[in-house]
Order: sequence, then structure tokens, then C-alpha cells
Amino acid sequence: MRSNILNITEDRSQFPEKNAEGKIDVDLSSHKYLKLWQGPQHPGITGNMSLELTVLGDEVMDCETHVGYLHRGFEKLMERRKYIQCFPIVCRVAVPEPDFNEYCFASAMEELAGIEVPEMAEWLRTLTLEMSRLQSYLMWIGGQSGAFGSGIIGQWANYLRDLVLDRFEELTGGRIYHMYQLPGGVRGLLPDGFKDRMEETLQTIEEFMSDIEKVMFNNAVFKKRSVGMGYIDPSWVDKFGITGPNARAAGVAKDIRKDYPYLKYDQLDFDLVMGKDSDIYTRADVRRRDLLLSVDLIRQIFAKMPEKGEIKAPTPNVLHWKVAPGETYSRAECTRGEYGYYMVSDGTEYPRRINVRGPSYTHAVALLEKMIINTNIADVAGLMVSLHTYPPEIER
Amino acid sequence: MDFGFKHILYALLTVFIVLNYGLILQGIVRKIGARVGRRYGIRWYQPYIDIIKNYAKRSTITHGVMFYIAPVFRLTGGIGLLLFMPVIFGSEIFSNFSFAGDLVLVLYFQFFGVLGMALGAAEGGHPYSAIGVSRGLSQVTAFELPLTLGVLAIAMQYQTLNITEIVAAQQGGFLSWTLFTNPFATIAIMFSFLGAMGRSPFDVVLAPQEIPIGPPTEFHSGLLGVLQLNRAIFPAAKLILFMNLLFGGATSWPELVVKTFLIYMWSVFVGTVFPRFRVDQSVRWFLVVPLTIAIIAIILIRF
Amino acid sequence: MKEDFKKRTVITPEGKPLEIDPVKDYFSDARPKVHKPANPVIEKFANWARANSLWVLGFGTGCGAIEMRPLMTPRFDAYRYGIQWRPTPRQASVFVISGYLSVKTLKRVVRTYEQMQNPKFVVGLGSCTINGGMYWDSYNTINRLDHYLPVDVYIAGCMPRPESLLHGFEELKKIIKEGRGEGANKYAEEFDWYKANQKKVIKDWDMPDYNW
Amino acid sequence: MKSLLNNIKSRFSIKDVTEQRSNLVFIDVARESAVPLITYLRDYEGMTHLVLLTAADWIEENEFQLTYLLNNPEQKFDIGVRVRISREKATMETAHHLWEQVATYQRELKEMFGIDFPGSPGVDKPFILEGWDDLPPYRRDFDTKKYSEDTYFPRPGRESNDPAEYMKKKMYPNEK
Repeated sequence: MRSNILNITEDRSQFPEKNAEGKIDVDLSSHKYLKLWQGPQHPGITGNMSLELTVLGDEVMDCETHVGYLHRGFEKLMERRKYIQCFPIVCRVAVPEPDFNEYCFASAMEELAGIEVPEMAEWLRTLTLEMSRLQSYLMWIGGQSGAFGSGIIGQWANYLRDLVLDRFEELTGGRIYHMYQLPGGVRGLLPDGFKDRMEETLQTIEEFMSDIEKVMFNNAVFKKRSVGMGYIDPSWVDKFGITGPNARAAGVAKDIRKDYPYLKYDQLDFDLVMGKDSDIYTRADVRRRDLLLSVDLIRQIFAKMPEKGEIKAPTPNVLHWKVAPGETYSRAECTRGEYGYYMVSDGTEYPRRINVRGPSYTHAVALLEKMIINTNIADVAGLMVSLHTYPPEIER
Repeated sequence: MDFGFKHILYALLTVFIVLNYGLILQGIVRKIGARVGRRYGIRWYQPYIDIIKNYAKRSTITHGVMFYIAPVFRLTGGIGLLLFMPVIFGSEIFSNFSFAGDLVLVLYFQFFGVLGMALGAAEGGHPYSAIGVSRGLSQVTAFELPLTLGVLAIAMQYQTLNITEIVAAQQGGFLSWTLFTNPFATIAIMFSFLGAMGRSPFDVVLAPQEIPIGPPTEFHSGLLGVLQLNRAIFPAAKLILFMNLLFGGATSWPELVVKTFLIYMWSVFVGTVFPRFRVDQSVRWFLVVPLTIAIIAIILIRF
Repeated sequence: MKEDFKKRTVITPEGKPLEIDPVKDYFSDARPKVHKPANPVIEKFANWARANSLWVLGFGTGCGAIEMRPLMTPRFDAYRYGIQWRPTPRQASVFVISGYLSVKTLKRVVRTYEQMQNPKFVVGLGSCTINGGMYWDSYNTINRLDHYLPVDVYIAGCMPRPESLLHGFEELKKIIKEGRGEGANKYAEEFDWYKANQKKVIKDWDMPDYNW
Repeated sequence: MKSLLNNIKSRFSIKDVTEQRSNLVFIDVARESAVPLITYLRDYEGMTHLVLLTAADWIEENEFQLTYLLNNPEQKFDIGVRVRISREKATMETAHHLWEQVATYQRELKEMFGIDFPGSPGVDKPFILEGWDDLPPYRRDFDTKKYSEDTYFPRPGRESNDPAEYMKKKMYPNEK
């Protein structure tokens, strides 16, 4: 059930004809094809990356993803910084969701150094991760509706996101970059009255989400654009390394919160958000319900977490902290899928090697390049946003 | 109609008033859109500053002669549309150059600007301009069909091709407006009007997220200023046209303001709520819903 | 330099060979001109209009782009100050360099900047545009933006809050109103210095010296 | 997991097994058996999800270490297959036919470490960097600070605020 530009159900998957390498022979001088660059300066592109499209009429024939515009060489920079100096820069790897970086880095390091994190700190970490998920989804909803040309949802969602950022500011002191989850614990307890203000925010979010559901998810034009578009076959999930909502919308139950319960997720009560049609609409719906699940989880966290407690395990002098040699991989479920840090320590004060596994790495390059073939130019932006890609975590 | 020097002055006066009205309308409508999005919105006089700013740009680059002509063509489309229909019914000053066959000419001017843009955008050489123009032309063709059929239905109903006479026939209470005497033609034309205004879901030509921003991509400085003038005049002229055809025209400026503002709101409401159609969906929609209604209108008039 | 940009011989549709040099043929390589300000009275009025109609180019070059969205949405709503975004460089007048610039992006930024029309203004957002910030020792991000483009306003912070962005824009307005926003002319005057700096960093220079 | 390790040991020559966590094991294998091993793991042992493929530079031993981290989505455990290859002749068999995203990883490794994967599609195309003419940047002998200072016009005055000094003064004032 895939729609093409003519909405005729003929099979266009064999068009254009591919050569032995699986690419089409594009003869630009035949004047049949047009090379189009979407990005890096293009409002329909998430972040700073670009797609090199070859189009025939309105139909995309070939696509190549170009990344690297945001490359800062984090993995190199971390090799020449001490562990504690790495901690403020890891959150800058993925801008919209810094907390998952902090958690993955901290937990990988704690595992190698053999540090037990106090219970209260674990609850607070769970809380920040869920708040981060909330604000990232809110930003994404604006992007998804904006890619299909509806600006109002983006305004509402950003208004809500600002509310969540306010709570972050109260808790951590930072709006975008929080630097809250130190190796060994967290930086601070909840401020007074935080729970009430958070509850107020959650209620506003729920209220607006029902509006957004009416205007966006029940909108005839949005449905027309998104239903049946951008189909991901469940068999691709392992082949392409798809994780997160993209996999769950295809009916594959993959959620690290359930599969490898980290922090306090084993004490929280929740069901996986699943979809089955695996098109843009289903992915959007899965994310919307996941957002509401986050709201619910935050409430559960507040109900179950202790009032007070130790928030930081004793650590050695952080300026000369030698972490025991070894290798490990720590992962967390971020809004886009599996986020992970692979850390190699050689027993010195500096990490030997840190590799960041961003879920967009597979989604934005291999998967997008495949999915975009035979779609309309108009759908490229919507398709790309529906995979929820963030370029900074591809190139770090 | 004897043609004299004073008619040119009157025409210039009309253009001046409508230009200012269009700019203020543009500012207010953008403010309304912002309020829906919970924003404060731009200042109402922001469109004026933008135009001054664009004319104050010091450098301009050229892509060839046609590149200069395109904005002029576009502006001609807007002013032409305005000048060949009565703005205020019964007023000598604001009746403009309305003549016996002006309805046909006005329909032509709807198309004229897009053709001009096509020439200029091709000269600009930007691929998104070319895509935008091809989208624009296909969509204009699609909504011109129900529009023309609806207008023909009205022409057949009033047995005239003169807008002044059409307006005259609708005088005498709002029940004699075309809205009530010929509802099918009205519905068809008002659907086409959505396409003509180019707001969502029919903003496939500009579509910033897809082909930023279509035909005017390469236009800048003074050339963009001309386009902006047209962006103020053209919608206002279209509003006046639809008001004349369907809603009994206006006999005074306040009446004109109220009526055109309400007509504009129809497009603004739809545009605020809906995302954008893909161009093929938009074309198909025009060729199914409004066209069917327009054909019904024609058939009803005939029998 | 990529294959497409090299000098080569192609066959025309009529079957005749044709020598082409794409960089020379398709692009003008004229140097930028200095556009002197006009009569002071007119210029004052024009500067007022320029300051109150800042069209920001929608190009998020770094992580600072994430605070551009709150800036344009309900909480901070920069539209009320005449700040609007524009998707094409031809029409934009303010280039917000939102954060660190990797070399690959710098090349696109230079191209984009040169396509904007005089007068144009550059706002450097974040500490990383000032001295490299967090990434001062990175092999792929530039340290000082003012060596490559004439910067009007720097906004410090990592990440600067939307309030400070608004403040930065207000500073920019002041600068423009005082007639000091002549970055485009400065770029034209010291063109060789800027180009030398850019070419030192951008190793595969496959575009004309000035992108009209 | 025990039976799986026994299965592997009976079929492939394993150098070493490190159990990091109950659900994460690292296996060291020789270069030749790496790609057959991961093919086996994918096809017969249900390790169908490739989490990541990355490298680490052990310059002291003059070797690169490649890590293929595989995940079993059914039984929920990970196996990291570690391969040591020589730094001088850094080539490795390609695995792009096993997962679609491997070609991208290999492109990155080629660019950032200079490890070649003959036969991998587009492996020679630049992925992240553009016009890079120095050592591959992730190698340990490439000094990013020196490169940055030589190339990017550092702004003077930065050195006056060394964070390490500041932290020492603030957090450990009694330490010598």
C-alpha cells in the first residue's frame, strides 16, 4: 500500500531501472533529470545537513545524504580531556536532548569505575530523562506539522516546550544544556514547590495535546499527506538498525526502557506504545502517545520517589580520576531510538576512546536514502522529519 | 465612456487607496495568524517598513532582461485586475475603466501575473523557481476551471459580461446578492478563491519547507519591493472582484472594507487550520469538488 | 576540486566539441563593489527602515539554531520587533551564525553571505563564534568568526538565552541606526584579507572568489 | 549465553572472552574469523541488530581495534566482537552486505581512522570532512590542539582561565 505521485496503485518500485550497483544511471545532459540540493540552507531540513536529490519531474529518483556540517570532533576532543572535563561537553553532542548524553556517559563511566549511584540520584536522573523526552517530542511535533505547512501547531508546541524548559531551569539552572547528571550522581535536589509547578505544566500540556490531536491528527489534509506515505517494512528494522518509535510504529516492540530496564524504569508501570501501519501518520501518532506516556511517567516518578536522600556517591579527586581499564557500552531510550556510549578506558586520567551511537546515524543515511526514492519532492521534508533525525548525533 | 485625463488621476487614486488598504490588511491578517499561534505578532505597519527596506537595499544583481520584466508583469496583473472593474459602485471616481466586456479581461488578468513570473523565474535559473512556477501554473489552471464556469454561470444569470451591470443587478437588499440567487456558482467560486489567494492548503507555490520559496527565490532588493507591492494590491483586487461578483459590491468605502475583510477571513480561517496539499492533491481537489459544483451551477442556470 | 568544476571538453547536441570551464562560465568572478552610503538624510531614513525590518536568514549553522525557534514563537516572539525569518539568502539582510562553524559549513556560509545584498549584517551567536568556546581545540571548527566575515554583533554564552538574543538584536538595531552597520562595504574593502583567511581554512576551494 | 559461547568456541578460534556485564560480553578474535563470526552470529544465533561498529587506536601496540557490537533483540544481550588489525596496513574485510548501515560506518572509519574496507560501496567518498589533507583525525598521533592553533587564528586571552586550575582552587584547595 504505497502511494506515488499519481496515486495509481501500479508498482513503481522497479522504476527507474537500477544498474548492478543498485543505483540508477543518471545522465544529466539528457535534460530529463534535475539535480536538487535540499540543504544545508533549506527550511525543510532538520538541522544542518543536506540531501542531494535527483528528480524526474516531481519524483525523486536518487538521493544522497550529506552530513558533516556539524562535525566538531567530540570523540577526539574527549580523548584529550579528563573524565570530568568531558562531562560538560557530552551534552552538546545532541542539542535537543542533552540529558541522554549525560546519562549514557555517566553510567558508562560509573560502570567502569565501579561506583554505585544513590537511589535518589537515580530517581532524579529518570525524571530529567523523561522531561527531556517530553521537550524533544514537543519540538518534533512542531517540525512534523511544519514540514507539511501548518505553522500553528509549531507555535503551540514551542509554547509548551518553553514551559518544560522553565522547569529544567528551576531544577538545573540551564535552559538547553543542563549538565545535571555528574558522574556519580546529580547536581541538586528538587527545588521547593517543584512538583506542583511541574503538575501545572503537565496539565497544560495535556490540555494542549488534545487540541493538537484535533487540529493535526484529525485533520483531513494532514491525513491525506501522511497516511500511506513513507512505509517502513518490519523486516527492515534489523536490516537497517532501526530503533525507537520508528521501529515501534512498524509493530516491532523495541524499547530499551522495557528491554534493558535502566535507572528506575523497572519500578514504573507502563506499556509500550505500538503502531502497526508504519507510515508517517502512524509514526506521528506513536510519538504523540509516547509523549503522553512521558507525562504519565513523570507523575509516577513523583509519586514513587523518596522526598530526600543522598544524591551523589563519593568519588575520588575528579582532577586525577583514573578509571579502571576496560570497555563497556551503556544505552538509553531517547526519543529517536537507542542512544549509546561505547567507552574504552586504558586506566589513565583520560578516556581512550568514546564512541557515540546516535539513532539518527542509521535513520538519516541508509534508511532515508532508500525511503526517499519514488516520492514527491513535496514529501521529502515530511518524510525526513517523520524519521526524527538530528544531524549532530550523526557526525558528532 | 469618454476617456480623459481625469480618469487617469482617478485610477491612480484608486490604486493608491487600494495599495494602502492591501498593506494594512496584510499586516492585520498576519497579526491574526500570530494570535492564533499565541503570539503577539508583527506591528500592523510592518509591511510598509519591509517595502521601504527592500527599496533601500544598495545592490542588485541581474540575471538578464526578463528578470526585470517579471515583477513588472506581476504588478501589471494586480493593477490591471483592479483598474478594469468598479471598486465603489455608483461612484464616478472609483468606477475605473469598467466596460462592457471587462469580466473576460479580469479573468485573463488572474492568469497574467503567473505567466510573467514564469518568464522571470526561468531567467533566474534557480531550480526551485522553475519547480514553483510549474506548480503554480498547474494549480492556477486547475482552479481557473471552476472559477471560469462559476463566472460564466453568473454572466448567464445576469445576461451581461459587464461587472458594473452585475453589481447593479444585485442592488436592493442582501437577498438579491448572487450568494442567494445563485448559491452553487457562489460555492464554486469561493472554493476557487481559496486557490487564488494562495494560502494553505493551496500555498504549493511558495511552500517554504519544500521549495523555498518558489518563483520569487531569486528576487531581491527593489525587484522584491515591486513583488511586495503586488502582494498587497493583488489580494485586495481579488477581494474586490469577488465582492462585486457575489456579495453585491460596495457603495461606500466602509462597506467595501467590511465586506472584503470578511471575505478574506474565509481564506484566513481555512489557511490557519490546514496544512498544505501536495500539488497533485490540490489539482485533483479542484477538479473534483469545485468543478462538480460549478457544472451543477451551469446546468441549473441553463434549465 | 570536483570533476564537475574542472575545465573540460563537452559535445554539444549538434555534435560539436565545446571547451567549458564551469567556474568561469557559469559564475561571475567580479570583485564585490563598495556601495557608498547615499545622502545623509535619505540614509538616516533608510537605516531606520533597515533596523526595523531585520530579515534573518533561515540557516541554522550550529546548535544555536535551537534557540532561534523559541525566539520566533510565543514566549519571546521576535516578530514584534520587526525580526522575521526569510528562507532565501537573496532576500535576507541578517545572517545569524548560530554557533560553531565547521569548515564544511563555513564554505556554505561564505557562499550564502556573498549572495546576500548590501547592506547585510552578521550576528555571531554563542561563545564558539568568538574564540571557539567549548571547541577551541577542535580540528574542524573555526575559532574567530571575524577573520572570515565582518561581524556586527557578538552574543556571548553557551547557549545564549533568547533574552540575550533579543538584546543582541536591539544592539544591532542601534548600530544600524547610527550608520555603523557597514559590514558589507568592509568586506568589499578588505576583500583580499578575508579571502586569504577563508582559503587558508577551506582546502578544496571549488567556487569563484565571489559568489554573486 | 553460555551455550552460545560454547557454540562459538567450537566453531571459531577465540582468543579471549571478557564478561563485562551479565548481558554484555566482549570476544576477541583474529582478523580472518571476524566477519564469518558475525555472519554466524547474525544468521544462527539471532544477533540480528548491529548496534555499532567503531574503532579504537592502540598506538602503543601499533594496532587498531575494531568493535562490532551485536545485539540479540529476542534474548536481550549484546556481544562485542573485537578485532585487532595492524596500524601500518590498516585494512579489514567489508561487512556491508550484512547490514545496510555498515557501509556508512565503514565510510566514516576510512575517513577518520584511515582503515580501508576494500569493496565497501562509496568507502572512498568523503563522509564528514571536506578537503582534509592531514592525518586521519581520530588517530592518536594527530594533535588536534596544535592543528587548531596553527589553522584557526586562536584569539589571545583564553589561556588565562584554565578550568582545571579553577576547579582545583575551588574544589580541592588543600591539595598541593
